[in-house]
Amino acid sequence: MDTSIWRPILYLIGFMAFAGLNAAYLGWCERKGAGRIQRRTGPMEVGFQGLLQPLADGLKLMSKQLLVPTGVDGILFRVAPILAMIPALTSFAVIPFAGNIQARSVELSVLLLFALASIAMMAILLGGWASGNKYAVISAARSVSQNLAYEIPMLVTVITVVMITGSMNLQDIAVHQQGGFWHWNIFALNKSILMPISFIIFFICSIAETNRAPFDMAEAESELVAGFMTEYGSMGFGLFMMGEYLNMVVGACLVTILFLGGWDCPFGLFPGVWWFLLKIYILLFTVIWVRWTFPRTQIYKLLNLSWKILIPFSLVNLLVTAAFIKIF
Amino acid sequence: MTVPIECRQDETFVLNLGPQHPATHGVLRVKLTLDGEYIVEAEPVLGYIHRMHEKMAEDRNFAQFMPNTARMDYLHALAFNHGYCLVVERAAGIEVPERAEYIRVITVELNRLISHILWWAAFLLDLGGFTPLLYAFDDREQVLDLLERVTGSRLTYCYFRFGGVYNDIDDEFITGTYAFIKRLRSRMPTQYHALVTGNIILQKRLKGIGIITEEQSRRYGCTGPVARGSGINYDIRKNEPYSVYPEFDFDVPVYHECDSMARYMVRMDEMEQSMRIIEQALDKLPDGPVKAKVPKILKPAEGDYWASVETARGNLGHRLVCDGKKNPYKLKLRSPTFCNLSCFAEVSEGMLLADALAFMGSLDLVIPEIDR
Amino acid sequence: MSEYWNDVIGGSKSLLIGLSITAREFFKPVVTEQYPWVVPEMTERFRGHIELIKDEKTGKPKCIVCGMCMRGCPSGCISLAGKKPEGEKKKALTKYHLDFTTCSLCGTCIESCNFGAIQFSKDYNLASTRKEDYIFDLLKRLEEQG
Amino acid sequence: MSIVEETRIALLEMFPEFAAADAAARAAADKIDDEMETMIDEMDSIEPATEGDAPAGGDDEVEAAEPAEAATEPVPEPEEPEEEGPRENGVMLTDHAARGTDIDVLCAPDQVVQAARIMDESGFFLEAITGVDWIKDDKLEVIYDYNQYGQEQCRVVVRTLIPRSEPEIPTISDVMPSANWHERETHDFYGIKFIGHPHLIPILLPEDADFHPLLKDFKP
Repeated sequence: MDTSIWRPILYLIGFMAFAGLNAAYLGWCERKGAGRIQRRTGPMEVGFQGLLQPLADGLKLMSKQLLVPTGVDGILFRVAPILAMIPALTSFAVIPFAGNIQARSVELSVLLLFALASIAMMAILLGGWASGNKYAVISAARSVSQNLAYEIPMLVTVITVVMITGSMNLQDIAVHQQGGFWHWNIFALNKSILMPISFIIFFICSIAETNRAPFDMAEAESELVAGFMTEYGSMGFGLFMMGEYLNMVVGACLVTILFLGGWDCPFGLFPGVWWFLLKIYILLFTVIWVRWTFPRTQIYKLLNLSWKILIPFSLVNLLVTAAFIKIF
Repeated sequence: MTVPIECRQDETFVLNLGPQHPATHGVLRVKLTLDGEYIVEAEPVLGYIHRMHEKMAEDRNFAQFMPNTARMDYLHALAFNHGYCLVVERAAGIEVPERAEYIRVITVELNRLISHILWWAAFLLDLGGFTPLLYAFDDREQVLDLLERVTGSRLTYCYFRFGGVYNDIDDEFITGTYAFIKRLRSRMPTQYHALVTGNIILQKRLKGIGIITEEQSRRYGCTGPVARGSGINYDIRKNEPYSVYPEFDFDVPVYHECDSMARYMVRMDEMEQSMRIIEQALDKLPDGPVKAKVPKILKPAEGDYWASVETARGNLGHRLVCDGKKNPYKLKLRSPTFCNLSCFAEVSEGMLLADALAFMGSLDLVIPEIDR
Repeated sequence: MSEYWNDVIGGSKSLLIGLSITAREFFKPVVTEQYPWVVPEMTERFRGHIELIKDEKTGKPKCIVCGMCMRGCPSGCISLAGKKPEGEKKKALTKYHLDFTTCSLCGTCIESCNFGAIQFSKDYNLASTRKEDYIFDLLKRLEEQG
Repeated sequence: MSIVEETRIALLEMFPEFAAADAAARAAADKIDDEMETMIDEMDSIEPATEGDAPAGGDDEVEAAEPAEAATEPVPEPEEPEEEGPRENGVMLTDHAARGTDIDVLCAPDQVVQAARIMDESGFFLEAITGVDWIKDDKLEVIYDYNQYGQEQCRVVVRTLIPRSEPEIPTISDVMPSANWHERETHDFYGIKFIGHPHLIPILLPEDADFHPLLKDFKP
């Protein structure tokens, strides 16, 4: 790996651009996707097929004043949206898009990603708390309990993967799965027959972790108005939205690397970054698809799902995998 | 109810849900005292869209009050038309031609159908499902087009007249209605039941939530789908038949679970029954005039009269007190949701905020009708 | 325990069914009308605001200034005036104002008109920021229509 | 026995003087409803005489109500404007097709609680409470509509007259919780004070409203 100072910087700029484009255009994709599912057209007016809509929205948000209501904690209120955005951006530094496209290969990159994901949750907590709004405070409380419940099955599932590959480096994990879809962790039935289920568990958890519907209790517009974002306008709101989409992208990248073989082609042909992008966009589309299909869960039902179904299943999977590794 | 908002000794806090809140479908305000997310006390505060229709009735003559009736329940405006017509016809002794009665039933049932469809859509929106709303609007739009053909308006109909209806229906309306029923029947199992009713998330959110027992339902005077979801077989169309309803074969869906899911199922089944009524009415539609000869200025005899109709939300009663003059001496509107909502405070006690909103959605509130 | 497995397996199945339905809808054509580009046609009975009808023979409004519409209106939004031109028997309409801000489109005026002199117009896309724009001078409108 | 008949007998409990006579009449012979009506009318005339034997009433309010009833009784008589003459307290059957109601009860203001209790015990629910302002007679009429969920139709109207200058009437909200809101609404519109109501603040009118729009002398 090249250790010159320019390489990470160039890569970072590239990833920033990638992240920025994703944050803007995932919103467009979501609106178009929702429109098609609901048999509407979605945005059509600004540019061809509404392609310039994100730009227009961004301009509108930026031209607005960031209102800081009286009675809020000024510093936290301003910091929270930035805090929602930064960890997601930082995460891209360690994600390997292909064998040679990675800003920095960190040995404990899996751990780093989860640490950063927890900071994103802190942003919601702080934003909700600092707003001094009752809806926002309820939302913050919900968000914390939800994240606590979901990180356990998520981490247990990751431990399973780490046990199989024997590394906590995302690059190594992806390399370990090269050579066709039968090598992917999702189909690693020789390691543990429950791997497809742990893929589903991990995917559900990553949706819950990013506060996406049907697990968007923190936002819950019909109950909590807009949850932690109630008091935010202009780019404060914009950053939260971008942070949400970026977290989605990071989640999709993680799922791809941990379970779907990273940049590997299903049939062993032309592995490369395009396979990686294809996989994450399929996953992102699924997330959007899920959001526009289901009603919202209720917070306690969600905790039930986590504690009664996801955690037992992931623990069983962990034990089975450990047994398989020990025996074979 | 009387505890001041400040200086609470316990850990509770007051949350003002509304008057502008996405889940209250209008301008209902609910003062919630919460302990965490648990509701300690709920007090609905009404009157934000109160327009004193009863006073307006006293100032106008009988026919002039007609447009007001549509402005109360904007989702089932024709039933309010119907209820008011019934009470005035009862007072003035007006006979309605049979064809007019059939047209009334057809349009009222179509209106009930879209009222339930829109309730379903809005309820799913409360629960965070957005897509069903658009599917429902797709269907609703078909009916609105049909009703626009005959009544001329799309939401606040003023179609009924004393002794009949404003104008006749045409063949295109009849074929269009048959086509719509066929279409809705084909969409019902997928877009409605498979996508939503069978969904595990919805089932988990509604089952066992918001239980109104049969006794509570009676003590609070609940009617309509709320009562029928509590196991009470009560439908004005059957219990106190009016118009030509006795001539149709339809069932009153009753569920005994008493929870939000039961009320949901009652409404879903009622849509099917409404379609049955419409089909039968269209099949049997007699020929004849659609409006009886009625003097322009009515002067009913002294006395008081009551007439009830079944709206999509329950028993709508009109009490008309006449003193022999050309305007009502007193018109009392008994709106169904006013009574249905009154049980909210008792039932929602101890519920979670999210559940309480699901429960509130299942009551099918139309605020202008509560506030009148 | 069986309930638990029912929830897990039946629940997952219901979710998959839901996803399959929305996926099918995804590939169906859109049903919405692109309003400013596609303008809907109003039905025959559509109730816009009222307008006067011209008498084809004389070219004047059919209205005979009886004032029944004015008296029948529940909200009192019609005001009209007429005077007898010299040498004619009938009154001629000189003013017909509709205060559309209070009109509820009930059709009582049209019903009460025994001469078929007013009808619903088909105008629906009315928008303005000023209240005065909704006090329509229907006589002028009739003249403008030609 | 039809539900209308059962309810009528239950309601007669409020008027013990008729109840005794009614029971006697029923025991004597099976009469059709119309004749019952005439019987009641006859009983009306002998009401003061039978006032003494009021033992049957299941409630202590009966005793309290009796003197009040007797006291208020003569007052409305000369003032009632209805052409069929003044109506006296009692239970009356009405034609459902013509009126929309089946039983019409006129009682003294104090008796409404007892009426509500009887209705509650018979499984009725409260449909509405409203008032009517008879400004010419200087009276306010309070009307309670009861209905039941049974398949047979039976709608009961309980009405009472209170003086306009002192519009007070006991609350029935502790018997029927649904009356809570209906009474608040009636208080809003007519200014009728429901004695003992737990929370008599405006419900539909603004919180600070001190006017009662449905009174006939209300000027906006």
